[in-house]
Amino acid sequence: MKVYSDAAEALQSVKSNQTIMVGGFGLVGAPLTLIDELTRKEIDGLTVISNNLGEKGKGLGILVNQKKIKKGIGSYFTSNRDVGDAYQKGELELELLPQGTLAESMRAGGAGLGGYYTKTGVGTDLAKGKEERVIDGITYVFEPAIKADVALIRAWKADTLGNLVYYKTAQNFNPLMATAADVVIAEVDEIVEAGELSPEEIVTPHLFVDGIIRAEKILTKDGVVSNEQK
Amino acid sequence: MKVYSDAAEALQSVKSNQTIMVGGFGLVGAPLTLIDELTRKEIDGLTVISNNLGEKGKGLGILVNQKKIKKGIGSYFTSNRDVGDAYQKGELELELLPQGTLAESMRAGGAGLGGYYTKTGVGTDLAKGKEERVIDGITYVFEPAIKADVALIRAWKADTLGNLVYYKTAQNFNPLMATAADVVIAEVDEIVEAGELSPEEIVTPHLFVDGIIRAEKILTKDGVVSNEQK
Amino acid sequence: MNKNDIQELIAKRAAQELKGRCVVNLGIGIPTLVAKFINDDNVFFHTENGLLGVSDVSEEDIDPNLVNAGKLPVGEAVGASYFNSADSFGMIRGAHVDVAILGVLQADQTGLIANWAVPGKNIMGVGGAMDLLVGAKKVIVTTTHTSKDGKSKILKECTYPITSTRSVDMIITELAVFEVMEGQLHCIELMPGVSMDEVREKTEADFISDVTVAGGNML
Amino acid sequence: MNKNDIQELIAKRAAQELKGRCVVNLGIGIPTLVAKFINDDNVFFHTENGLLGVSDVSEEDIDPNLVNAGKLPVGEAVGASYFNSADSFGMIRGAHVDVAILGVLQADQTGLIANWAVPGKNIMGVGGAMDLLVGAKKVIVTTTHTSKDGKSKILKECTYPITSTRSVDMIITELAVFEVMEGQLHCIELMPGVSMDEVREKTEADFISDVTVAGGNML
Repeated sequence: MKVYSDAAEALQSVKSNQTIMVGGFGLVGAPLTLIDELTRKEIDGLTVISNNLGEKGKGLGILVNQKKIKKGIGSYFTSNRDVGDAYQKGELELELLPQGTLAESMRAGGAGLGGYYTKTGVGTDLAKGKEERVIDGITYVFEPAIKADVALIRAWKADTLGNLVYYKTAQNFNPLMATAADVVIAEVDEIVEAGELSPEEIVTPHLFVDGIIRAEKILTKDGVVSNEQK
Repeated sequence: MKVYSDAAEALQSVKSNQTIMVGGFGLVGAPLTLIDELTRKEIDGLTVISNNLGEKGKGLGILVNQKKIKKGIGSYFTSNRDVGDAYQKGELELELLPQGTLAESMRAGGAGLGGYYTKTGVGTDLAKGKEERVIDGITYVFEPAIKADVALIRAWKADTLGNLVYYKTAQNFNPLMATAADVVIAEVDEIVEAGELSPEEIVTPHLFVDGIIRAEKILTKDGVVSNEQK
Repeated sequence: MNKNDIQELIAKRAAQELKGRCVVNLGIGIPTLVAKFINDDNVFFHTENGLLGVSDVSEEDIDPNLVNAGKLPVGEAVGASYFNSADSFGMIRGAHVDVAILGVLQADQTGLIANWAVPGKNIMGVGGAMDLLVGAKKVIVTTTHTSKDGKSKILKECTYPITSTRSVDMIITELAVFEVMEGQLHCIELMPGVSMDEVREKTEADFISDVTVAGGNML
Repeated sequence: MNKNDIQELIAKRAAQELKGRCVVNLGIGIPTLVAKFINDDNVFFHTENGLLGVSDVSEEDIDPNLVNAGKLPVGEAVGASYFNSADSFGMIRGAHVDVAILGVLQADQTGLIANWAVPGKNIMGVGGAMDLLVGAKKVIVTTTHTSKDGKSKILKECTYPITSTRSVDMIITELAVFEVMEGQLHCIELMPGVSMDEVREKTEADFISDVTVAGGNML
């Protein structure tokens, strides 16, 4: 576990053609500082696993426009029209999963499971080609676990060991991604001493976390601003 | 959600031949008051899902000796020799699962999944007869989800809505069982007003909980004692 | 009625279905309005992005990191709790959410709905729709009776891809309330001032007239 | 050496394997003693009943609800966290635990171990043994070299049911240290005062003598 001084240092090991999980539900709980660094980094061919691919020209949306993303795996791309356009032009592959399946597959990946059977999607276009299985009279589809090379996540506070706590609905996919990638970098509002977070409130124990940085971009009522407290 | 005045009232709906999950790792985090009531209740033919079947003459061990349990599903029965004896005599069926599989199957049951593939147990006697599947070059075995009619669990505090928080390692299987049974009764040290537990510390949201009672039996350094604060 | 009045009429009627202690998930659009008409401490709102205990929020209390599934700012009710997305959808799939109120693009006469994709356009978003359909104990659809171009949204058969093989339980529009019973659509209620003839005229689906509650001017 | 000295000798040697930042799960028996010989803030102990950050506890601070997997009282280290059993085993299976130190009934010359069942007796308990074997990045066995009746515990082949098809990485006894490399047992170290002849005599398994570190009186 390392406390990095900036995003560039934290993402030094990120390479082209890697699979990267990026936390957040829209911009809420998204690692905006780390995403910003991805937009500056010379990489391409990325597979990005994230609920959305940002908004038009914002967050991961910039990476879409930079054509750094080869494939997106998520549940809701509608909020960024550029994603649809790139898909139509054949510049971007997309894999659409029900939101619960996306979350559960990450959890399975992090927990060392190979896959699982879910009711969600059975009989719909999203289950086409997926294996069906009847268990106790109910039809399920098989979903494989998902893992990534890197997870870029957003938390509220970290302690110096790497334990993380999250803020309200900015939690969403972040704790799941923290379990499911080889390298996990968390961007946080505040870094406190070990022992300052109560053992009962820690959501992501430090064994999942490889690096932390202090957030330089913060979501406010008025949009994304720079962290002035820095 | 109902706050019951005593264990007898809380367990009124429990019937013979039901499947009952019982929380705890040994006596730690076990719902001792509710178990005590089961020993007084005229029921039999129970399937009990619990990591252990109590200790010799203690906790669920009393139910074993009362021959109220038809089948036990757990990971470690060694700590109660009576369980082995009853099994040898053919008075008790047992299903032994790796502890991680036991926990994961409950979670799957609570989360509406049909089952999942785990590496644990592959190639061992405990995987005999279980379906194997190779996913990305790794061999897994299929494990079905587990559910129950009733879950009897132990928490630290409840609020009046039924939200629960747990105490240190007395958490163990309790939050998982809370998700995986039709009726969930929690025994707690303290019942506080809604709003007194912080939204971030709640581990079991109230939608999982059907009833709560104040614990009358408490585990101390000196063994199980009656709750004098009552 | 203007659009706003229509939406509120539908939402208000849906709110009447929420009686006794229940956990309710509200979709985007008209469903979100339902909360306005609930004044019952026993109705708890769940949002799949990770909160049980959604409440209203005033303009000055808006927190950009506290939103619902439609990414709109919300408040935190007394006794609320937060959780990650896997746990949240575990609640949904595991049948711990009592009622889901959803919008649709189309519904059909067996209660199947389509609300996530339009053929010919890119299939770009499903969100939590499929999970809610398979998991919620009761599913209520709130929708305008017809689309903008006046076509019935309640069809003999959905032409858009269905969201689930599970039928919804109830459909509430500005004209009528339908229940799905044994795979058939029953019109059980007319909205004030609406005639059965009007409902028949504006509904492509076959349905059984079963109006026992006179909401309007005729049975 | 008495039993206690033997156990401490083995535990102390195992402790030397824990270098740099690592998360370690300790089994019941000799493995539990390993913590005594660690004085490094970068070694974090995980116990599968739901705690990362196990520490020693003094008699007066014993909390009956704070125990390890052996149900013995433990303390809470700075920066500790608690979690449920599913999350705890997710950490184990998901390869987030660096080292597991376990006891065995038997080990064989390919590194397979048996530590959960004895044929003829009831198979009554497995606990977390199988999960740790498949999940921990490195598995170290600590065991007395022979059973109470003097028989080798390191065999050509386990006669008891195996715990996993995964071989362990290292076996530490009061006589020697073995590493498993490419499915073969290598004796890499002798304990002080122990000869290779004694090890050969007390070991049923075939192994390759590969002693590069002189712990004792001969190579």
